[in-house]
Amino acid sequence: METNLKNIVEGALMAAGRPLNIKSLKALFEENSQPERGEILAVLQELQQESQGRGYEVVEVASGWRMQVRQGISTWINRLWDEKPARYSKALLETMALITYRQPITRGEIEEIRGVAVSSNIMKTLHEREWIRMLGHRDVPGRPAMYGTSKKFLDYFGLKTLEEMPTLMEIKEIGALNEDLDLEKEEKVDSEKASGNIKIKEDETK
Amino acid sequence: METNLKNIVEGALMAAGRPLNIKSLKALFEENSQPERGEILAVLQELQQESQGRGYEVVEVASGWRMQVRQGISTWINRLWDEKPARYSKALLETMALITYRQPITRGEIEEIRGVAVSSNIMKTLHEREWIRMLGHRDVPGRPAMYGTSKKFLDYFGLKTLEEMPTLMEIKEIGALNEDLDLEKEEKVDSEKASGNIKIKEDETK
Amino acid sequence: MSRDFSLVEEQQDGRIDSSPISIKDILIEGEQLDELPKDLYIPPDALKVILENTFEGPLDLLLYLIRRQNLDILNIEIAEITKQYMSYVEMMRSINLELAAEYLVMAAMLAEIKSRMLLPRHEEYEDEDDPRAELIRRLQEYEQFKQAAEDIGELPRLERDINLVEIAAPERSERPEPEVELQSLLIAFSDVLKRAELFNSHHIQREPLSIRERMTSVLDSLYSISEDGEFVEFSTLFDVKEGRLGVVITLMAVLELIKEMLIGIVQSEPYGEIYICHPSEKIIEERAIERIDDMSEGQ
Repeated sequence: METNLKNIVEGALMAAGRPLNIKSLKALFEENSQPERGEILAVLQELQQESQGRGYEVVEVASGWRMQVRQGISTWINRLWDEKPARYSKALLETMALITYRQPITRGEIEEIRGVAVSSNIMKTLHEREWIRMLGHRDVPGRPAMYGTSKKFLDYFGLKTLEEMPTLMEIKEIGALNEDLDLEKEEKVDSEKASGNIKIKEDETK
Repeated sequence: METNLKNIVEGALMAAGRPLNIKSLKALFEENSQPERGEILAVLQELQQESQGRGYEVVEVASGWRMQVRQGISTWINRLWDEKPARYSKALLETMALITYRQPITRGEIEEIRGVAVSSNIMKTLHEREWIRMLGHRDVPGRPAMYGTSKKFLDYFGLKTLEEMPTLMEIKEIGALNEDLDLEKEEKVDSEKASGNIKIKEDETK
Repeated sequence: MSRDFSLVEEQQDGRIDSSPISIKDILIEGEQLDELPKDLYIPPDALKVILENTFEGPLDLLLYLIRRQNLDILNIEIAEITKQYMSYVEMMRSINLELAAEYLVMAAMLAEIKSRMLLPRHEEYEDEDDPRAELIRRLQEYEQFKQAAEDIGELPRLERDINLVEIAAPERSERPEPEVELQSLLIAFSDVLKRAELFNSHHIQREPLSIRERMTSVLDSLYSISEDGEFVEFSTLFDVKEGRLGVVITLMAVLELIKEMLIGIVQSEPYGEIYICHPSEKIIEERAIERIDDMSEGQ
């Protein structure tokens, strides 16, 4: 019986092609013979252990447990496919980074920080991939939608929680800018550059 | 090195989702480091042995070697798909529509028209359903695959030839009709969502 | 529309180059630059490419200018940065006014800061914040997320670095496949066309679907045997039973395929059998030579 449970969990993880949580693993069994959560968890950990040194690995991601090909050999495995994976632009990744670290965030707020408009295509791609979800509306004029990340986003990057995301770069304190020092320097530079600036201005009028 | 070969073969069989023959397993390696047929065969047999008593099995079929869920536990495994919603995404339908009307077309061209990346999953699903087929490669850098519709696709929609598909003019009319319907629907969904989202927000603050 | 995708350069290993793009990555008319030309004479088209594809906006451009001088954000020289920034914006303005709008707002801000720095300071201004502080705060904030985006881009991810295990399940074929109504497929198509504004294209409107279908079947006969394509006798493509219309459709499909360089056509001797084949390089070359001939004749 115990072996059977392990085989079923193993087979399910291998066939699913998506993460399975303990609840959906339980649901594979008939109501009156469902194993306990603890039993399933024990089996999952056992499978994880056994996968060491093999061509696959058992990992826990945001929406459950999944089986994936060991990352170290993906170079070879990727040769199986003709197609190159979808690529993501810098603009999309910056938008995604802001949603990740600043959620809930509105599109306007993203645009403010990036200094440029966010294209509708980017929002559409993120929605379509189900990486982001709406978290209600901000209570300001226009009631803009607020966005946050989804479990699918974490799954995609093989992460269990947002905490596993890379930490944000630290910002140096602005503090009190040393005005005296800076100003002196700038004035000197300014007088040197003044002529250069005028040249540009002349060009403008042409 | 030997372990590595075994892992790669194992990972490939697990990820491929189709039988792989020895030739295609060899092709996963770079030209100057390809293992011998005999080595691969030995590894396959080893994997087959190791799978005994597990949730999966390694079998040789007409077109190669394949990993599959052990027959004995299929009753449980098939429940995996009981709950899956039987609906295709809009992204998939749009991709299929573009392949229908613009064949032969590459994935890049679909992405260009739709303005978003096409996920590999969509292409995989359409292939699995045998609605699309590869029509060789476009002779541009990267030699991207070109896709077209299959007979199965026509059969599914009860069409004899593609010509029986509605013309662009007719589609335009359908689109206009649908827009009116859509607007009504969306408004309803929006108001429903709004109330639901407030709940989400509350949960998060807990 | 395709701008979202054009920003990314792919490395040989299929990974995205998410490191900051250096000036060395930029080729102008095939030549690598060690630094941007001092006089900023860049062919307008090339500059447009640089600005659209390299910088994600005014903050990104500003960061680039600051980093190029190896300066700390906290120590930017407003005057120098403003001057360089203005040169870029000026070039952009002459090319693409719409793109420049966001850049112009920044230009105005820089100019304002500069002018305030130049004003003689009075006691009453002492209380005011340093005008640079807000700019620096924004730059720092932007840089933080620019870095975060690069970090996310380097995380191992599905499709590129992670392959899911998905082995065959017995009896899985019994799994019900989603039902699709033709209607929903058509609505999807009408949506995508509307977005792409393809409805306005007369070219597509006039193109009957039967030709598209025939193109597919011609390609099919070419590639059904081998990936590289076979030589197929031209005459076998036609089925006389289809009547005159069918023959015309096939002919138009073949012509369209040739036009799109999807097939090649060869004839070994005058009045000999005509074959269609994979558009091998030889044929493309031949066509290039023809075109050159045409051009010289035209002169």
